[in-house]
Amino acid sequence: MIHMEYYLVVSTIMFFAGIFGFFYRRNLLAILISIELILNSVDINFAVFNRYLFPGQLEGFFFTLFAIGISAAETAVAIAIIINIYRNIRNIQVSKLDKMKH
Amino acid sequence: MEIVVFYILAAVIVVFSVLTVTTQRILRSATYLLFVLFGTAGIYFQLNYSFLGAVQLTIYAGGIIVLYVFSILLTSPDGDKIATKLPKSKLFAGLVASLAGAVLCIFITLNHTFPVSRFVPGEIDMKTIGFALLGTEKYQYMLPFEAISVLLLACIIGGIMIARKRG
Amino acid sequence: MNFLSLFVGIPVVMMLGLLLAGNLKQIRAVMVAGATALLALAVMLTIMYLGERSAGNTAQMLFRADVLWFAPFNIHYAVGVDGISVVMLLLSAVIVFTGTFASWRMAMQQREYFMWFCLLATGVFGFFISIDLFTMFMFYEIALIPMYLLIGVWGSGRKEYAAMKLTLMLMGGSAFLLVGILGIYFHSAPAGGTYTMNLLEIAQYRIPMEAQRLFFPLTFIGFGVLGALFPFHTWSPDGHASAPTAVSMLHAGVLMKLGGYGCFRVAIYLMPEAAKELSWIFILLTGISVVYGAYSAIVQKDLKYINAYSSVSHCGLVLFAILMLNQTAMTGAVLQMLSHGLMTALFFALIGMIYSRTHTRLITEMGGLMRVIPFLGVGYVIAGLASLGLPGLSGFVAEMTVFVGAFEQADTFHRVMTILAATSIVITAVYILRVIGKLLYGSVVNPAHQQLKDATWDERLAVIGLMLAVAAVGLAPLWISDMISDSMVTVVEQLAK
Amino acid sequence: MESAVLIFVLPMLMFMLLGIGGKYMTHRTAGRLGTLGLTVITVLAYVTAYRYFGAGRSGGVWLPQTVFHLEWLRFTENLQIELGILLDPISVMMLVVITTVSLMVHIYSLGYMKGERGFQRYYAFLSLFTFSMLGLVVATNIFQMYIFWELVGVSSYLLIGFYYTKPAAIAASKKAFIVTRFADLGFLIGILLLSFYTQTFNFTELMSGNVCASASGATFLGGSVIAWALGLIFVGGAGKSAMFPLHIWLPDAMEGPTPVSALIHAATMVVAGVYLVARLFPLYIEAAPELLVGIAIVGAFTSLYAAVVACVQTDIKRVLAFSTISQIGFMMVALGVSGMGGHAGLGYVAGMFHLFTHAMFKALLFLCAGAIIHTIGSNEMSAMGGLRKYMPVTHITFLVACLAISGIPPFSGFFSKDEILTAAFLFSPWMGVLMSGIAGLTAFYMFRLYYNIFWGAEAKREHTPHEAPVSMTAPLLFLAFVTCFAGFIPFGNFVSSDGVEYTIHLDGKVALSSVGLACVAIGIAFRFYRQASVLPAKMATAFGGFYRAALHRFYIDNLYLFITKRIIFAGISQGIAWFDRHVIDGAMNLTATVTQKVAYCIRGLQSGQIQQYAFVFLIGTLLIVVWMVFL
Repeated sequence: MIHMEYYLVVSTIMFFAGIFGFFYRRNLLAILISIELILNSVDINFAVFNRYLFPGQLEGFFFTLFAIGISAAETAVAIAIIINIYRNIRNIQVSKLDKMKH
Repeated sequence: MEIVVFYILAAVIVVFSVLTVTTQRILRSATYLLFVLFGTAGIYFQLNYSFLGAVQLTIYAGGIIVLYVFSILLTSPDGDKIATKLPKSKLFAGLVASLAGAVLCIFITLNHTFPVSRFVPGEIDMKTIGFALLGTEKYQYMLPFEAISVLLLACIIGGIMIARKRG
Repeated sequence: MNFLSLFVGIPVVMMLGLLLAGNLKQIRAVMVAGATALLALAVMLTIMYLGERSAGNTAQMLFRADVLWFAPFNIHYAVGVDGISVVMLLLSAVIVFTGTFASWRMAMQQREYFMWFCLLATGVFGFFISIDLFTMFMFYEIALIPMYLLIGVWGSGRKEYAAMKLTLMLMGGSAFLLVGILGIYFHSAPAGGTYTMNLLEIAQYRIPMEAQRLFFPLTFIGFGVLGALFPFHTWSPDGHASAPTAVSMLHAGVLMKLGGYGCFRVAIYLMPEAAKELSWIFILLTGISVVYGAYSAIVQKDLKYINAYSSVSHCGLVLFAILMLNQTAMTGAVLQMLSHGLMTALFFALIGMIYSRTHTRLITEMGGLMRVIPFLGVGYVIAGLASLGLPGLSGFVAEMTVFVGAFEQADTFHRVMTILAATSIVITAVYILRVIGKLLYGSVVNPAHQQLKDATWDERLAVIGLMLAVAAVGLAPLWISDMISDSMVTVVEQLAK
Repeated sequence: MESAVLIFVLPMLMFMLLGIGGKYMTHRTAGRLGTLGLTVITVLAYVTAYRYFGAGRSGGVWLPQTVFHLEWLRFTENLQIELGILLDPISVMMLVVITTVSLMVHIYSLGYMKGERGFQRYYAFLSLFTFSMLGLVVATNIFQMYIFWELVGVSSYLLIGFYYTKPAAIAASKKAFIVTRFADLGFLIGILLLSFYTQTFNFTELMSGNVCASASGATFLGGSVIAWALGLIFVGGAGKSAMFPLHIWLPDAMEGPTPVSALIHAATMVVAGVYLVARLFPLYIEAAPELLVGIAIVGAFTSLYAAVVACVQTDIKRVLAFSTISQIGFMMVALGVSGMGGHAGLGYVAGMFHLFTHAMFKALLFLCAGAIIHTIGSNEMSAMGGLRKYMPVTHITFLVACLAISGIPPFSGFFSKDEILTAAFLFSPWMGVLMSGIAGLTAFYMFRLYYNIFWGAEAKREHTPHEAPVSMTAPLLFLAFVTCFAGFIPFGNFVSSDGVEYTIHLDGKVALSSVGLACVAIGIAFRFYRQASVLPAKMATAFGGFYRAALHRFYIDNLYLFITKRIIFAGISQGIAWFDRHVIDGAMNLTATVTQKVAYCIRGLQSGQIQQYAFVFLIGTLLIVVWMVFL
């Protein structure tokens, strides 16, 4: 028997690994990857809660499903933007992205 | 058996998550992410959500990671190497904040008394999923489904618009 | 809808027309048609107003209309005119009309320019016809905003700085004003009825003294900023210097009058007790304005700066007269608004025309222009003489009414301040004659100026139109002064309560 | 009498016509049109005078008549400005004087200004001036007077600055306007004060006698308010009439065309101040007799000052200008020493009489000077000399005028001046002696002028001088004729302080002494200037410092320059302008700068770095969680 909390602990670690990456990395793609981690950990939580606490229902399941779909869309757009930026300034370091500020 | 599998999965996820965000090379980072995603898929299978696991594998591991790899190759072969290093203080602050967050979260999770939780095995068959997805009644998800399809369409168009070369 | 709304409607229609206009010719056609319509409307209003009055209609405001447009705060679109608003509307119409011709040869983006111009006109006209505080305030803001763009885009010199400064200072004023208006609103029903924004209804009640003490200065300063009240006048020199010709005209000619009119209509009329109690502070400030502006003007080198400081002085006299709180002086204040509006518009029009020829506004770089461009020269002399209060031109009538009125206050403080203000007529003569002597007389300083062309037909039209108005007020002031004076009675009664 | 309205309206129409339409006329048309218009006006003025005096007295006095009035502006129920025509002896006399001199100047200018650029403008301005001056003298109320007072000021400004490309003319016109404007401020405040306490502008009501009673209570610094008001009004009059120390504009005003100097700065406008005092004379007598003494003293001092300065000037127009100032001083003295009615009122009669005769002979002098300048092309005495051979008519007429101003019988000046002296002796012997002395000085400097111009050594000239054309000599002859015989007009019959007939008697002693003094003065001038002589130079060195001071007009101008340029312009104005730009505007800019600085400081928080935001967000969330869970 695996306790629900085990899953939660794993996902929490993953979540904060993502957050740390989000702070730490300076590359846009790396930041995006960190976001994927965060999303994934949340997905796990949804699935786990659904399975353990509300076994008769499907909300968590579907939420995860939709989240995967949306994250795919988000990634696609983000990567398109990143490529476009790269084309314009030959760099994707966040510290260089300050053109719109001025 | 299950416990063993879970520990292996958990170890994979934790180790590779940390590696994903700490490695200096962006391509490795993507690769480690792939492993994390595999691990997540494994957890879905373990929870008896085979469909979800399959989706995870195909869309994430199959689709998104490929997208990442391509864009990494397209943008910066040198990856993070030339990235400006963060000041130590910021790194430390981020680390401390994240760790504190993690500790706090875990602490809460472990201390919280959830309602009676038990693992009820059993697959959800495709028919149920299909009906739920395309039904319009309570606990059926026609509307979000359509909304997401529109969103995807918009993203496709948007992606093309943004990424295409300007004449 | 009654016909006063046409004053707001016509500029709006003009804007639509400009949107549809295809080329410069059509743009001009729209502007001329619209401006003429406005002028005709204003003249018609004057005639109808006088007709009504002579027919014995003694209501305080004529041609009223009232539409509720925002129920939660009881805000109405309430319009109506008395003699004072009629005069102001007439002034605005004349200046919009002549301003159109003064910007006939605007070099770029005429459509946008004229659209903002019309929006400004909408605000101005709307302000003068409104008798609902909030609607009034709204039109006031409508009139202010286009200023920023008109100066910032079509101006010259340090236009961004000037536009920003002007807008920020005036907006700062409106912040005071908004607080003041809300204050009045929330004290408009002391007995516990529904609050109202309607000027006439508020005037029926007596706003509690503590509230008056607080909100009178707020309102007065709020409007006073626009009326170039010392020390909040510094937007004026920079703003005028950078603004394009017609905008300077409209701004100094009409917009600054919004300040005086507002002070009078809102601050004094609604809060008479506080006005009586606190007037001395503002008399001091306006007295300083009058003399200070005049002295500053003596040493300026830029024509527009001279005029801007002169406006500070003259508009100071408007506020000064209002604060004398008696019928004659306040009539004089309105006359002074009218007179200053006309002659300063004439000044700015001429300065713009001279600038467009010589490309400089520094009097040290010009000289002897009378021989080269006699029409503009004569126009300038006439404007100057009007400004220094020559009998037969508008300035004299206004100043004399103000001084006679101010002398009705017999205590030493008022006497001293009045005499101080009266010294400005000498100083005015000094700076006006200095400019005329340097700019127009003498021999031509810059050889390139020998080839200048005199005024074109559109410029002549603008200048002659304003000159006629100045002379008309100056030669036959009685009817206009009576019209104002009659409407002043209610205010005086309010003060006597 | 209604024709008087035309006197009022016609010049205005002429001004409009010539001012607007002048551009499209030839010089000839404009000039003739202007002159014709003025001829009509002159005739009308004479007709009015004839009918007014022809109608006879009623009740022993000349009654004032208001023949026309129009409400122009209403301040309050009581105070309203009317435009009207008030006919009484002095206004009728002024009508005659103004139109006569103006007509002469119009005719004269046809020749003098021939070919000048702006000829039409010149005539337009002359019409404007005539209009304003007529409006001033017929004013029914003090505010109307003020209105036209300002208008004559502006027409004087325009005419002095007629040669607007000449820097000296520009400066002179500006100076004239500003100095008189400054004085007018006093006038205005005086009017305001007076009207506030009496609640009327109207002359007739002001004179009615109950005015002072109504305002007797109000005092200010020890004097009654009415007296203060009258004093301030006199300041206005002093400015226009160039009384010391407000006289500085008049000598400079000679930069204008000479006929203008004759009309405005000798005959008509400059006596407006005298006219003003005469107009309000009953009020002065009633409310502030002590003020009249002050007026007399100011007049006497001015007269002395100007006479001394006139003795050393070399520019002939300036000599005449100072002479004018001096003569106006005489008139002021006459009014100042006068009482009311009968023999006590002799000064009033004398002042008005002198105003009349002075207008004629001083206009004549200026017009002669104009003829001389016209042919010589210079104002300096040194360029003249020996002109009597070339300009006989000018010579004779100038001599007549000189004799008149010196007070030699039977010329008109003798009679009027003699009465002033008599009145002065009546007032106080000191005043009489002083004024007699000044009269002697007058004779001296006039004949100095005369001998220097027409006798003495001839200067080298490029071409021989010639007599002026008929259009110029005809007015000279006419004015000389008037100067010869005007003295015999029974003036007291028409004008007297209380309107009752007053017959003038010559006071033998005074007449004899003054004529004697004048003869002596003429003799000295003859000895000094008849032929080139070293005596004047000797005198100049003997007086040394005094001579130089007089030559520089006792440095009054320099003082004014110092006050205006150094103190007002450089000190106050520059100071205020600096204050405005740096302190007031600086404060506004400082507010803006501070706002901006603060914005820059807190801008770091809005770095635009999503990671930073996320970090802050996380910390915040953690803190909230900690707070909610543990506290």
